[in-house]
Amino acid sequence: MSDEPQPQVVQEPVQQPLPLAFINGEALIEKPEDLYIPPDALEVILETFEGPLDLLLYLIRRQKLDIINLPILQITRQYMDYVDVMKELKLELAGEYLLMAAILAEVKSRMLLPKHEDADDEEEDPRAELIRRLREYEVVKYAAEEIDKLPRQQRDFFVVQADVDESVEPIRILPEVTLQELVLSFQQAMKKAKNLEHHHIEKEVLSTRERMSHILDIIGPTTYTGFDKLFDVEEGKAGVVVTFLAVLELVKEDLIEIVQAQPFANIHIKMAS
Amino acid sequence: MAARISDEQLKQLVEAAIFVADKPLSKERLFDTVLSDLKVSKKRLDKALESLRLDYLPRGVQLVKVASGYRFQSNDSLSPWLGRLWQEHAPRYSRAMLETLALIAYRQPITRGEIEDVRGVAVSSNIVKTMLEREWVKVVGHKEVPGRPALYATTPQFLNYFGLSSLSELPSIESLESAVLDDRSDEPLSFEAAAEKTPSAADELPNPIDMKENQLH
Amino acid sequence: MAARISDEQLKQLVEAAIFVADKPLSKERLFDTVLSDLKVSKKRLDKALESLRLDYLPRGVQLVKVASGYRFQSNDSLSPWLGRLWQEHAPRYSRAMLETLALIAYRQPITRGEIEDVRGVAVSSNIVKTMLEREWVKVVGHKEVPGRPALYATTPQFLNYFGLSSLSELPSIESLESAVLDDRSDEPLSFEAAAEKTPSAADELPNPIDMKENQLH
Repeated sequence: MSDEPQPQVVQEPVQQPLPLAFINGEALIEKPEDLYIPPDALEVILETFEGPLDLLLYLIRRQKLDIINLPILQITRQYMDYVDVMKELKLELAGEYLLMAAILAEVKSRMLLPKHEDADDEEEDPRAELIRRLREYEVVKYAAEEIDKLPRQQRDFFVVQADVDESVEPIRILPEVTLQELVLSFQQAMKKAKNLEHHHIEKEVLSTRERMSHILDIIGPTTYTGFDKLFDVEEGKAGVVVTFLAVLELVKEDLIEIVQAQPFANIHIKMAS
Repeated sequence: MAARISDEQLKQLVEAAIFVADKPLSKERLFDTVLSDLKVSKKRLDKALESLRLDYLPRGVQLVKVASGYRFQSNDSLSPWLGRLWQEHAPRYSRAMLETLALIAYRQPITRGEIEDVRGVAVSSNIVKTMLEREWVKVVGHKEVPGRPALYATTPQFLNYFGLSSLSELPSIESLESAVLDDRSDEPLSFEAAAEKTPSAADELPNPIDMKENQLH
Repeated sequence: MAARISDEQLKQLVEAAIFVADKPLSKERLFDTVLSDLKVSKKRLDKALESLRLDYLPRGVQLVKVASGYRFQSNDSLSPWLGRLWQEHAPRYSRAMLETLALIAYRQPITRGEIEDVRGVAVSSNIVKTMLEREWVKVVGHKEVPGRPALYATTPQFLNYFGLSSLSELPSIESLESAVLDDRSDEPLSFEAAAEKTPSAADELPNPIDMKENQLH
């Protein structure tokens, strides 16, 4: 807090500043801090800082200073002034601000140390880490501003949705079944039946059973169907045999009735009633 | 206020407003909201709406007027495809379902009672309903026994699904037993294992034997 | 299966699908849903999408590609009026939130501690929670250091919200760095100036309502 103009002189050889920076530096030392703080907006402004790095950047940019040639002494003093004001205004002062104050004080004290002659390895500038952080943060801050400027949903554009016509119905995808699953399932059912042992499953010609279904399907429940309608000449003899066997099986199982009005008349069949 | 706006801009604004609104937009609401600071007569709005309606006639969505206002909705001709956006997978078929289906396929025409006799457990109505809905089985008649139970048989859709031209192409149980049981005699015929197979696995089944010998037991 | 469809029908179907879907539709999803039964090549779909994009250029809504697919959105220039359809204005985001978001976007995957290191202040849990709830960021893993802190990354929803199709559409970090070094060294970061910034691009339209964001209050 007790910077005299003198430390500035120590700083000069280190950074070989542009005259402008020096002029600025001098002006800053002479002028009171309220040059940078519009009194009415003070509280508002203080509350808007996003942390110590933000405040430091503000101080630097406000005075058109160069981060690379960070004038640590004047910046430290101004920073502490702000921190004092924040304390006075009883703003909730995050610990980070005090941490930064300590860092600044440390950098400052290292800057004030006399330089060693044997600085072959170019002793690292005590400000280097702080400068790196400030530049890094400034890029992030700028990136955030750029993101804020991007066109944004519900501010710069609105997402469009049309309604579906009422005839649109969700499609239900039915499960796949493989032939193998089907066969294995039949086998399993048969095994169970064997275990139950009370049900005798007889050998049956599958094609006959299929034909039985077919016949039941084509004959109406009430009307009579001509026997000849059941046969398809294109199937040949084998087809006739299968159909005939199916009809016999259906009769045997009492599923159909066969009616013949008189010998050699047309045979009709109907569902059993 | 009441700024001017060109006919083109008016159309764009009304179009976008109807599209972005979460419910149909009436003309009143258009005037109260997006058009409130603009010099637009009722007649001009009508013209813009009609022009929009015509613009969209050849498109995939249409401007329609419903009770509460204007909205865009999809062409009804596209509905069969659009439904796929909300497609849902029905759960896998249960073992009971598959055994029932298999019994209907191999033992048709068959009653529910007969299926229950073989399986030793009741067949739920749901199972039968699902099969009927999928049009894999149908009722082909009623057995003349007390209660006249329905007789179930498979359908041409069933054959199509499994790529069969007739039931005689169903693998015979005899050939299957020798092929499957011998090779995997100590591996249980778990349904889960079968279910994981790709549908093409059916191709690897032994060739169906000749129709005349194609017997079940 | 695989029915044919004319180019006109394809355009209509894709158009309607993108309009009625409740989120952006990727080409993959189009193929999996509305196009699943149709014979459509990737090239034809691309052509249809491009043709649609051009069709809508002069209209009030535009076909845009964002991170998770295609969607229609209103023209930026219409926002000042369209905003009146809703009671609330678009939310403003604090600098803390935007800076945190920027760090996650540019440095992902990143831990909260790393964000705090760069910003020099603690990141409030609320900010992280809000961004997770909005699905702008997600936890993609944990850093193998003591405490195994969560690693955050941005999501497609983040890009969708800002109308971007990929992270590469964000200003490049190099351009940001050089902008900060060159242009801004003599531009004081004055609060007054920032407060007066008008981010809205809708200058040519009369009377934009005040949806602008003052950045610093």
